[in-house]
Amino acid sequence: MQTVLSVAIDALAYGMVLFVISIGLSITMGLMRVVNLAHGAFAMIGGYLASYAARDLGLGYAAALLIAVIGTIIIAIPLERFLYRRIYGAPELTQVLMTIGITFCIIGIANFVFGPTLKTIPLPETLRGATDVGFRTIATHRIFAIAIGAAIAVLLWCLVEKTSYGIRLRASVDNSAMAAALGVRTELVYAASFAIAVGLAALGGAVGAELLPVEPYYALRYMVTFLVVVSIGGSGSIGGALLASLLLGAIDTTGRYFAPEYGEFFFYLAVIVIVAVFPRGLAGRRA
Amino acid sequence: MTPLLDIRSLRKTFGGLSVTNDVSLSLHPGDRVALIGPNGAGKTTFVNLVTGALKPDGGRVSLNGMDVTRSRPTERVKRGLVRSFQVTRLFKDMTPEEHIACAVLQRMGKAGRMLGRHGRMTDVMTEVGDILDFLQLSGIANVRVREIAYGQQRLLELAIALALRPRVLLLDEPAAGIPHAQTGLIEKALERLPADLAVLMIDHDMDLVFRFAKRVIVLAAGSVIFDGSPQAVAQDARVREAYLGSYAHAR
Amino acid sequence: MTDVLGRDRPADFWSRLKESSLPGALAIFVVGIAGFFLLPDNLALLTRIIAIAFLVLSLDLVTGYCGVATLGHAALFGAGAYGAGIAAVHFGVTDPIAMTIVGGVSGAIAGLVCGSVILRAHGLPQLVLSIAVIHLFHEAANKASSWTGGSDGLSGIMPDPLLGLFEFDLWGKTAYLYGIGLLLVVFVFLRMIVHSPFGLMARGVREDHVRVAAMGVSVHSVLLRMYVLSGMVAGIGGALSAVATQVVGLDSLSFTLSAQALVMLVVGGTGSLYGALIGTVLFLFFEDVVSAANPFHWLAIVGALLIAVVLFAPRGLYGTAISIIRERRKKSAA
Amino acid sequence: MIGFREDMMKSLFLTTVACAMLGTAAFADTIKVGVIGPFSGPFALQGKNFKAGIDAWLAVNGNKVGDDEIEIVYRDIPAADPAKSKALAQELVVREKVQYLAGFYFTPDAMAATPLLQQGNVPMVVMNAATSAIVTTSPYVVRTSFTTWQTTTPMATVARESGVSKVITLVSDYGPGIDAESAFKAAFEKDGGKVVEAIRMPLSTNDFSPLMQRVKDSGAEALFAFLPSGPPTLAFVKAYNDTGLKTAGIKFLATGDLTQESDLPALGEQATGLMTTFHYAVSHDSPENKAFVEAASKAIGNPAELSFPAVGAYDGMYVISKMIEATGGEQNADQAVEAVKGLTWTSPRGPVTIDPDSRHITQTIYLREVAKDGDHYINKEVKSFEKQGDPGLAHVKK
Repeated sequence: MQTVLSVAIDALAYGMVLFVISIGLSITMGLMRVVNLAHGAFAMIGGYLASYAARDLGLGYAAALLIAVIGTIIIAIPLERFLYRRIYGAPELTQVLMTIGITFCIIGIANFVFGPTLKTIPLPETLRGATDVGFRTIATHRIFAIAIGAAIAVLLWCLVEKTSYGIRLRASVDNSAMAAALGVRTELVYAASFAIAVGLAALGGAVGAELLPVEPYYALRYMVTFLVVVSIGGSGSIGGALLASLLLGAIDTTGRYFAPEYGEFFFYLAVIVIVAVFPRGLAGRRA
Repeated sequence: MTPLLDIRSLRKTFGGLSVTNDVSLSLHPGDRVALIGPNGAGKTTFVNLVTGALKPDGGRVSLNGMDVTRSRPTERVKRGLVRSFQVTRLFKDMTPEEHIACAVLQRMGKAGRMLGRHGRMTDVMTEVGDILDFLQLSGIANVRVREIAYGQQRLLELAIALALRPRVLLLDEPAAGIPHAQTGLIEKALERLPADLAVLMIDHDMDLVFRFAKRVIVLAAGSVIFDGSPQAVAQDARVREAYLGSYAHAR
Repeated sequence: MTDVLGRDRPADFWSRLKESSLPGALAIFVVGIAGFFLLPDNLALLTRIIAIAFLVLSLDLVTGYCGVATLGHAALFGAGAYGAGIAAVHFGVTDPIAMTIVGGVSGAIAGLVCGSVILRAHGLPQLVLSIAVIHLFHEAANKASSWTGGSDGLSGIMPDPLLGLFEFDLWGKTAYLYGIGLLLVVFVFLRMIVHSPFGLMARGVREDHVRVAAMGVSVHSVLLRMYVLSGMVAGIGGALSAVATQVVGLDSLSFTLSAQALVMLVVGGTGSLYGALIGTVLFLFFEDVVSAANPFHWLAIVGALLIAVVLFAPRGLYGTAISIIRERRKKSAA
Repeated sequence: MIGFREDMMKSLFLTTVACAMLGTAAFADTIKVGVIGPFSGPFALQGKNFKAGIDAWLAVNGNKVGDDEIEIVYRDIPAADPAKSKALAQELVVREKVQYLAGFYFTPDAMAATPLLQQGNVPMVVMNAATSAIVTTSPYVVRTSFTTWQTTTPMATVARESGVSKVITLVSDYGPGIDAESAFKAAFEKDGGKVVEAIRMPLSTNDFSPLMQRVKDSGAEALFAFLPSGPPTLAFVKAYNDTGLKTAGIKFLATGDLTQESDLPALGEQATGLMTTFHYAVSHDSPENKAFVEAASKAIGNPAELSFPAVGAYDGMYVISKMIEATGGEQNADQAVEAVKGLTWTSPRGPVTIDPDSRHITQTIYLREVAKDGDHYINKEVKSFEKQGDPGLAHVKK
């Protein structure tokens, strides 16, 4: 029982970190229909900015997270304006090519500017160390990550379902020509969504840095993991992404606990089974 | 005489909503039947059930005396049940000749050949040429589809269906989207369809229906509410109710 | 000249030539021989380019001709490489031609396995299936280290002299010429396939699989057969790589190689054998030159190249060139 | 037929060599050394260390050996890719006409190039790749780094001496990891200890908490770990701390890959007290090392990035310079390799010898403890095991 609980709590923490980083990708892929392989690169930029702010400028953790999000969005705006806008609606392979190109460039620049070593983001005293949760101890920062994940899920859901921006976004996605005819400025909606997606990536990159450390190759190293999460969840669905993150976190964690030698097999076989059973993702809509 | 296509008590529900409700009908060689009905009557679902794209919840579909209710769509095509599409589904980067060649090759069982070119198979090309000529498409045989006129695309849609030598042909709005001036081409083609072919045409265009069909079936809310001659259909009270009623309650 | 239908068909010498695979084969031959004499010191690179070209051609068969999205195609290449390597190291099959055949067969079997899994979904989920498959292959090869050498690589592959006459030596002449020969054979074979009735069906599947199914064609069987063919081609490339380098590493079964192959294909232009070849040659040459010039930051330059291709040649280099020529012709005809 | 061809090649070759000899009698030559390593991609840091080590050697000793000038030609291979390695090695030998091949971070890359050495008449100096078998694949291979067996084996003694009898091993599931597991197990069980569980974890593991949980459940007194240097080590060490293993008193033993100096700033406080065995610590206290660190820090730019591949490269350059000296700048692989067999010198890491039989480096392996020195962290040497050869050679499959 204790083992089960213990594995469960690890799974929850890992799943939430996956969720925080992947949800932004789910937005670009599901709502904007862009296969954005550069998503990890934005998460990495977020991590670097947070690390720079906290370590080199000596700012607080909260300020560092804020700088990471805002800074990454500022960096991403010209990219959206000059590069991404060219590939909205383009064939998937074209999008793959463009976003891989962007990723390569960002990796090269990060390597040049920050060097190839690992960067950490110093935690505030309250998040450091471990917390005893009764039957075992768990890193306090992981509890924080779980809370951030839950907060993001709720906020995003409210944003998409309850606000006028959400309505316009959904309209633009369903039929952008129609939405434009009705007076929705789809370009602005897309730009705003892109900014939100990038901001979430940056936040995820900074918060998740304890588990997925920041280094130049980050952008490619975890790309596949994020893609798998989004696709299993059914792109564009907040609930789906959450469910997929937790499920994949659980599969990964239990696999690693009970049969680490075959952890990789376990994980990818599960992915194949899930895709075969839910070809449109866990929360995918019928065509 | 056994009917070519025999449909008995076909049923389909989506989440409690009955979209095909106990539909029965049969087609014999030479039949020219039109299936009409107001929007949302379940015509598309009906076509999908007959061609096998959807599995029915109940009922039976027989082709030439053979039960095909559980057969795959491709199996039904091989047995002579062929459909055309309401929205043109053509290969934009391929030529009419290639489209028809696909169909002819498939029918002749040569589609899996990995050697040789269709252009050098005399039997295939003769037939492709005949069909192109029949529908007056020879002039654009080697032009990519994305570059030919919409009316011609509709003719090509018909040509593909004919190339499969169907015994039962389901035409889903064959003239949809064509400017009125050009429907003549389609009509002329329809008039010259092989005599022993059974045709079920689904359409809105009443002019076309009246000129083409010898028999009209009206579908409303998933049920057949009329099956009779074109002359009788306009007088039928239930048909008027279905059309006008549904328009009256239109959202 | 008129054909059996009595319709005018352009059947003069030149258009017949255009239809045949002769010009392509000739081009490969000429470029191949030119490479041999112009870059005699770089034959290993050229051989590697040829081996990868098989992989990209093979990817083009399923992605370009059938519209299957995959980021796991190196599984077929690696299967061929390991098949040939294991045959040589563990079973004493050291004749290069026999190794190539073993590679082709292993690739075809891998194609059957991968195809059966990957064809279960479409679009993004299909991409994810392919990623899962390549990771499983990679992990399986890592685990079976007594057969594959695991992460240290399968070494000790010693191919016999080709036809008993020509040794695979340091200068790599034999390996290169063997590669060119194989490429010629496979290219002509693939031209035949893509212009055959089967190839026609495959193109139909890419354009609209619902339409093809309505003709009575089993889409799944067309795709699966293409996957097996594709596996054979990739497997031959893998075997060539094993014969030429005498080592097989886990990288030949990696996601990275799969992604690279896809990038090369898209850079060249999908749906055309020429596009695949041009993409491979240009990309690898570019990479070689840039990474030799600046081994530390070349990745960013390659990234910039990819962005430039998307912006200025959205159908790939070959595809865009062809469509420009077409437009020109149309204008001059009008 | 073949014989004839070979003979012709050989005579042609000899003529060329003879001409070259005549040439050198009068003029100084430029001797090219081809270095293959990961200069971009996920292992760029290790490649950067190769370059720093080489640059440091050139800075200290100058780029001339006798009359001959050394020129380094770098080729990038971002991740293990033997086919590419072979192509690059061939290009270096045939086109760039390098007289020496060096570098090689990954085993398969080195393995791919060894078959070329004899025909190319080129010695290879392995500056990192750590699988024992490499030196057995060709008589022209010399290694100046270490092997996983070599650095791991003393750890078993350390464990036994500290009173540990039950150990759980946790290694990355790939060649070097399996080497480490086998080496530790062999030595530890010979000393009477017991490996209660041997866990292999996929290289792509990001979250190690569940594994630490298993360590806890296994009842072992110590954990022996092998992970390649790089990002996962950070999460690994964090998980060790956060799951309470440290407070529970379970000892952490590992090879130095896990605490390479460039990762220490990131590992920080978490890593203090970790015990590792390795052949080199940047903090090693000797005049040779001070000179090396000074030059290498300058070469790499950021001193915090300096770590063990640099010393392998630095000593590799020393070996190559001795080879050039012995051959007088002529291309003669046999003579060159023969000349460095048994070569003994004081490296920045301590006294070392090229073992004449295996051509692998015999060296001191140190037990180190991560400790704070001023405001940064170092691997503080606490014990040394002198004249360690490579025990892994006995296990190489023939």
